Amino acid sequence: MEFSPVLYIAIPLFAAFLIPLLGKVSKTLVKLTPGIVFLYLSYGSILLFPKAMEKPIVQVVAGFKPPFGISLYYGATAAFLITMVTIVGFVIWLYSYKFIIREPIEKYYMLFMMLITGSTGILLTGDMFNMFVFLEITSIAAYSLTAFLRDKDGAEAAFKYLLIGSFSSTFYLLSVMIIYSYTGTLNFADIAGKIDLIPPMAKGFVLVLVLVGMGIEAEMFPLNGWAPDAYSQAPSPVGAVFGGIVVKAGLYAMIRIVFLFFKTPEVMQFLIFMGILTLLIAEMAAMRQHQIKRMLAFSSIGQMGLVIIALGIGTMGSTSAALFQMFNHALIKSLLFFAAGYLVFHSGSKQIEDLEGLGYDKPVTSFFFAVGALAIIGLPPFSGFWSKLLILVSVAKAGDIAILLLILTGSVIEAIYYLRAVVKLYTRKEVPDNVRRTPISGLVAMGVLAAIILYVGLYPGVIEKWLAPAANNLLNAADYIKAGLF
Amino acid sequence: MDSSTWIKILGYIITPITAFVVGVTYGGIVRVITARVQNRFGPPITQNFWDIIKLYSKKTAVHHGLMQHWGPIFAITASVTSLFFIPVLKDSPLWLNNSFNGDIIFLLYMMVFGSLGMALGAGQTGNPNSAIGVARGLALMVGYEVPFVLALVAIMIQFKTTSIAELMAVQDGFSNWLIFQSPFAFIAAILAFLGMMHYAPFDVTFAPAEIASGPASEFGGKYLALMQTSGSIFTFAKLVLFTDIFLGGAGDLVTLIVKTFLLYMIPVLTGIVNPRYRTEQAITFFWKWPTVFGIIAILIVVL
Amino acid sequence: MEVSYDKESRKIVQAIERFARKHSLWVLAYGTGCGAIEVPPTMTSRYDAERFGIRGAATPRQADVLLITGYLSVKTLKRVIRTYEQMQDPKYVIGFGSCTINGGMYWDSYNTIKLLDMYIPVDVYINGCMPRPEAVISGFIELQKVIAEGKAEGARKYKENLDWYRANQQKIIHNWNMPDYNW
Amino acid sequence: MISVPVILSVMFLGGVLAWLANRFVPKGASWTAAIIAAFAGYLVFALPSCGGEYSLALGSITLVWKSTNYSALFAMLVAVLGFLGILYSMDFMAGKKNLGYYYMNFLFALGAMLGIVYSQDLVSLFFFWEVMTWSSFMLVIYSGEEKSHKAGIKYFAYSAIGAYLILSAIVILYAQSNSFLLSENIKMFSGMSLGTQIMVISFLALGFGVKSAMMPLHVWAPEAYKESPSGFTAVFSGALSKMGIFGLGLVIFKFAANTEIFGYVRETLAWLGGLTAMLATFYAVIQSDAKKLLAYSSIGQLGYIIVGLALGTPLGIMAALFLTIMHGAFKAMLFMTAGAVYMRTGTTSLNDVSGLITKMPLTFLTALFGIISVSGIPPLGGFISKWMLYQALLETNHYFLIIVIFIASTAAFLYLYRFIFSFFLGQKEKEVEHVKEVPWSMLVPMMFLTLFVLFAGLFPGVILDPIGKAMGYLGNFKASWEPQVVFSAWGEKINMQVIAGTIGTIFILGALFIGYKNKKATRVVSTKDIHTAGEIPTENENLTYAVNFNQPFERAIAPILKWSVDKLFNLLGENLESTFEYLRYVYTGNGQTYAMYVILMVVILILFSGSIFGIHL
Repeated sequence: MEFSPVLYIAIPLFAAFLIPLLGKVSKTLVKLTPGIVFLYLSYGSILLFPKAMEKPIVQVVAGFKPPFGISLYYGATAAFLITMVTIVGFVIWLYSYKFIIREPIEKYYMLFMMLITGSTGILLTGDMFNMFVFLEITSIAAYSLTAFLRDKDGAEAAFKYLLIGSFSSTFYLLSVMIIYSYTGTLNFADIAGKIDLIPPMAKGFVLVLVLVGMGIEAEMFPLNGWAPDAYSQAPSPVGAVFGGIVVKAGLYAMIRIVFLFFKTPEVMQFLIFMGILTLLIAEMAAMRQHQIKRMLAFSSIGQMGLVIIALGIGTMGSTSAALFQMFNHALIKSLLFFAAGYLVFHSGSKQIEDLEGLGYDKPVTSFFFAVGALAIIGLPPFSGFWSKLLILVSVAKAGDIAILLLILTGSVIEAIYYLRAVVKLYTRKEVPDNVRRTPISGLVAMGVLAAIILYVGLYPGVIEKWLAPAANNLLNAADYIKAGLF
Repeated sequence: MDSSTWIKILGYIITPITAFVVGVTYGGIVRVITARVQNRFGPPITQNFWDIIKLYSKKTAVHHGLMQHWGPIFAITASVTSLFFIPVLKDSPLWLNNSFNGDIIFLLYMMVFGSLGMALGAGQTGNPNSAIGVARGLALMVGYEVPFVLALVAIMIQFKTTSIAELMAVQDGFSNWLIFQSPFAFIAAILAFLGMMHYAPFDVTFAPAEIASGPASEFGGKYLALMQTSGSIFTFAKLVLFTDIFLGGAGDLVTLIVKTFLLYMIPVLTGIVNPRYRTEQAITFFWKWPTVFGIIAILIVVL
Repeated sequence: MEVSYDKESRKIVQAIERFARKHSLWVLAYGTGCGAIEVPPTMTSRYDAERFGIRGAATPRQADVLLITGYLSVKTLKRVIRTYEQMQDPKYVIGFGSCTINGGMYWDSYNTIKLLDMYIPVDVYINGCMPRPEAVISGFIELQKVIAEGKAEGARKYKENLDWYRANQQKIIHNWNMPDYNW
Repeated sequence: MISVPVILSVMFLGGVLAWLANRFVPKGASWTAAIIAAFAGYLVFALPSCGGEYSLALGSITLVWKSTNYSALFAMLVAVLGFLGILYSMDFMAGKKNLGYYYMNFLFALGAMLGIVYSQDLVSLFFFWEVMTWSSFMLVIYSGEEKSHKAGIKYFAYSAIGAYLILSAIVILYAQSNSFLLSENIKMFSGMSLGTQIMVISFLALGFGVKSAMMPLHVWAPEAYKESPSGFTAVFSGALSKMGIFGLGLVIFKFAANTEIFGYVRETLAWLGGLTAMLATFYAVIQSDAKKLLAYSSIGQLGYIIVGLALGTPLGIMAALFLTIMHGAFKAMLFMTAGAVYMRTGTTSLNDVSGLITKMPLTFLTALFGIISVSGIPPLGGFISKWMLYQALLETNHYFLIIVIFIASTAAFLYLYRFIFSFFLGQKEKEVEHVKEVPWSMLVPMMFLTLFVLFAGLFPGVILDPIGKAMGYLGNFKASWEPQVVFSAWGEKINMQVIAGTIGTIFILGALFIGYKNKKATRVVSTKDIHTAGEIPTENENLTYAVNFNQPFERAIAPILKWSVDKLFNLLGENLESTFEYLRYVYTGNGQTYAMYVILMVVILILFSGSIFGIHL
């Protein structure tokens, strides 16, 4: 059977429905299912990835040809990001395998699969309304996962997320309505061709609504209030899911729409400006956090700011650098959340100060945390270095030294608070005997991530060669329209 | 070996002996002058010779370890080496020794060699007074080196040389002496010289009434004798250096002795009538007027 | 140095040494009793002891002459002994004033020593209570004479009869905690 | 075939190997590391000093390595000091925890340093620069104490600022030249606009200045040097900080040299270097911890080196590079000495230990040669570099700078004397009765370096040969020297043969005299037997004058010490952090606030969409 992009949505969705049923039979089956799904999806990625890099694969689902039918657009960007989602999803599953011990696990995996469905859907769809649907699927799964531990804090965080998230969906839906009312179509490619039909005023509204609506998902300042709570109160793998998958999908949606419909210098300027604000304020806030997962959350926001800056510059180089950074961030932040998850688990406290001495007690987990920290600061020989370098190069090429220096200011702050956390781990202190060990599946998950980070860091070419087509796909609206409408 | 080699070897022998004799005699004269100023009769001029011989003839010598043993050797090495690298008399192969192989900068560092060696020796004794004296002495040194180097730099950049022989060559004729050519440099240097000679008001290093003669407090017998020998030679060496640089050097011994003696009287007479500065007062003194004079000297050369 | 010369030259060397020693007497500035008040006038302008090569020395290592200026309490004796032992050979002791000879006006005091020679070897005594600077200077000249004759052998005597001196010292110094590294 | 990648992979794989060895074989890590370092050192020396170009394509970026005469000089320094440092660590670190970690990072740092000097493109330079930074950071925090962590964070923060400044300069260069190659950029640099030139030069100079602890960017150094294990501190101060010098050399002579602002650059750097030398020396004088004292001393010495480089005359560069080598040697010696004392007594505080000379005579000898060399007293190696530096200052008419340098150089005696006095001289207390001389593996590096500074003093020309070649790389600089004679531009010369001969002869004569005279009557007494006005010191009475040793001088320079960059930076840091603290309350944790932000955002965007997006609603 030929692998079709629709399977990226269908299989996780199917798995999501299957899992509760399997739960009646065997817990082990429940646990194994997502792994199988991800393996299968990766197999698909291997098949489709090279093809997509050459030419976008467009698939019609409901039988009508675009612009009327529902189309899936598996272009280079989508391929790149979906592959990333698959990898991250796989390690998250691996990590969750032993980490999520709290019943009902089938619920967790079901929601997880739903979330994957939604995210891949956002990345794949070529249809504006479908994007809304997938956004809702993702969001609902994410809200529930946030509150998965069913404690007070989790519920509060989930509620905040829900509150802000519903703004996001509403605004987005409004913008879809406006567009549909003027153009009569929902297909991205089609809308892009007919964008001039929309009067400027409505267009302005659409722009504001999309920027705010998707900005919420992409953690743009000041719309990211939900993030720190959600990240820190949800179980650790869910934090990785947010940082590695959900936010990336949201950002992709925003950028796709902006690049297709509104790619004017002013908008790009605005993106850069918001990116810088996001980056700096998040880094400053992260510096003063006392809880490790909140710190990671703010750092995540900061990284998204960096990506937004790079996307806002909008050159070929900067866009590919941004994609590279998204990839690296997804991996590194997952690694950090994984490590932090077990560190919190071992120390029994979320406070950074309480991590003292764990570096000697739990050397491997701490080591992975340190690797992640060094990588996300952008130190060689880890992958974070190259994406940061490429972003800076593209910024410098755009000729704005002030932005360059602001980004680097953010990086310095980032370096300081990450290292503070790391050295806290390695402060010599007698730790009460702790028989609990980090389970092997967690270590393997972290090991895999660390290995990829190191490998990409030593040989960035392996990712870099896919960046150009992916960036080209994202930037080049005309190609998208042509392919989308075939 | 040809005659020039013999002359050289003779020079190596005769120079330190002369320096010793002259230096010790100066010391005796200083004691007499001091006594006269204090309305006393004073010891005979040869008194310092008897003191040194007595110290050499002391039967026992107690030391606290290797460095105390070596300290005086360091001191004598520094003074004799410095002397060898200073042209004592103009154009006289007997008295030039090694002066073409080193220069003022070398001498500046060579002079410290002895102080540091002595300081090490004093440190080895474990006497707190010695350590205090050393700390004071080294601090004082930082003080007076500033105007001294300012003055030397003024002269060195004026004549574009760091060699003493060349500086002496510049000063042919009475009116060309550097004391007249660059008087401000001379003033700065001579004020620094006061500190260098450790006479009052800059005698805080040895201050017998305060810290029991400071670095020397545990030295007796041959160690003290060697120190005094080295001190005498060093005094002479410094005087010759100043004469060479500022007073046009000397062609014969009599001129040299007259010039050095006059020069020596400046710190001596200052010392007799002055009380003692505290260390930080001394340092701030050196960093005020002498430094200003030094800077003026440089500015005059530059402008 | 003395070892390698023959008799004649050793004599010459000895003569020079004695002459130098005689003319260079460094007095340790250490006042034990009321007599110390006479030392400053001796040294300063009026009497000017420096004429004879006499001058003060700051520490026992540098000094030749230990001047016991007057009465010596038992407490001070301990310090004097230590100071004396720290001086380097050849070294001389001048007993200054009557107190060092027979206790003087403290003859019946329970805590002063009566005869200095019992505890450290004295080369020259200066009589008087207290001796005037002229007397002090004449005492020094007497010491110079003794040195020139080669008879100032107090230090050697002390070394040879150390046990006797120690016994005497320990007899009256009850808290004897002199470190043994001195000898 | 020996090439740069081979050396680098030996170092980096060796690091991993050392880590593995520690897991399986007791003492495995140290031996592995020593062998690796020796082997890599051999490779560095065997590498042809010019050529051996090798490039490695990493995606769109190609890394190029090549050995030049300039890099060969620094590589040799790194290789030798690295090997000695590891040799020293073998016994110094014996019995400590996490040795695998220590040696791994040690070798990584060495490898990174070699990578820096061999880099021919800016990316690989920066790559290894950062690797060097974090591996040395790891060693600073090695002890795991709270203090070392503070020091480490401080070190890393400043390093990160420096590194990112370098990175900005690199990307600015790339934006103009479209190439990361060093040679390309140098070629095209003179054609760039003045603004770019100023920016690139100042960024690079500041970035490299951080590593070479140029004032006012030095504040990380004292703490970091103090906290790192002494075996590494020797390399840290001796070689790692020289990477900043390496970079400054490139900046001055490769980038700035072809621009109009060359003169200003040199003048600025020269004065910065001079002030660094002076102020650091003053700070060193008031330290009471040996390693901090040496750290400030290091900062000061690097100031001299910067001055020498910035003078830009052949003699100045020669002085700077010679001092680079010499400082590597003598500061390593002194740090090793401090480490040896630390190993035997458990402290580096100058107030706590004294009288070790009889217990650790060879260590004392090393320290003695070290301080003589640092202070620039003839006939050891330090003197020649000082002499050349003064001559260069005179010939370039830096009248006032020479005074600043001279004050620094003279004031150096104060702290150097304090260092050796407090540890080795003074009263021998009861506490040091049990102290023994350090084991041979620590003595060998110390004695080797001792002999080296002696050799450098006697035959400076031998060391000037590779330095001359390195100067050839930096530009067309000519200076003349003979094996034992160094010449200045004014035609002065300094003949080390005569100087050393005179000093040696007189010293030996003096020693013979004092040793022979009354030999039998000369006796050693304990340090308790001193003039104490007759008082008898008891066993426990502390007679050492060590606390506030340099107080007289401290009082004199009190007005200068009142102003401290350190305090300024701390204040700035605290204020920044409290600002951050306020800012973080943007995130109130209240869902309603967040919702309000969203609404506000929408309102603002809609209201001002005309000015923001150019779309008028």
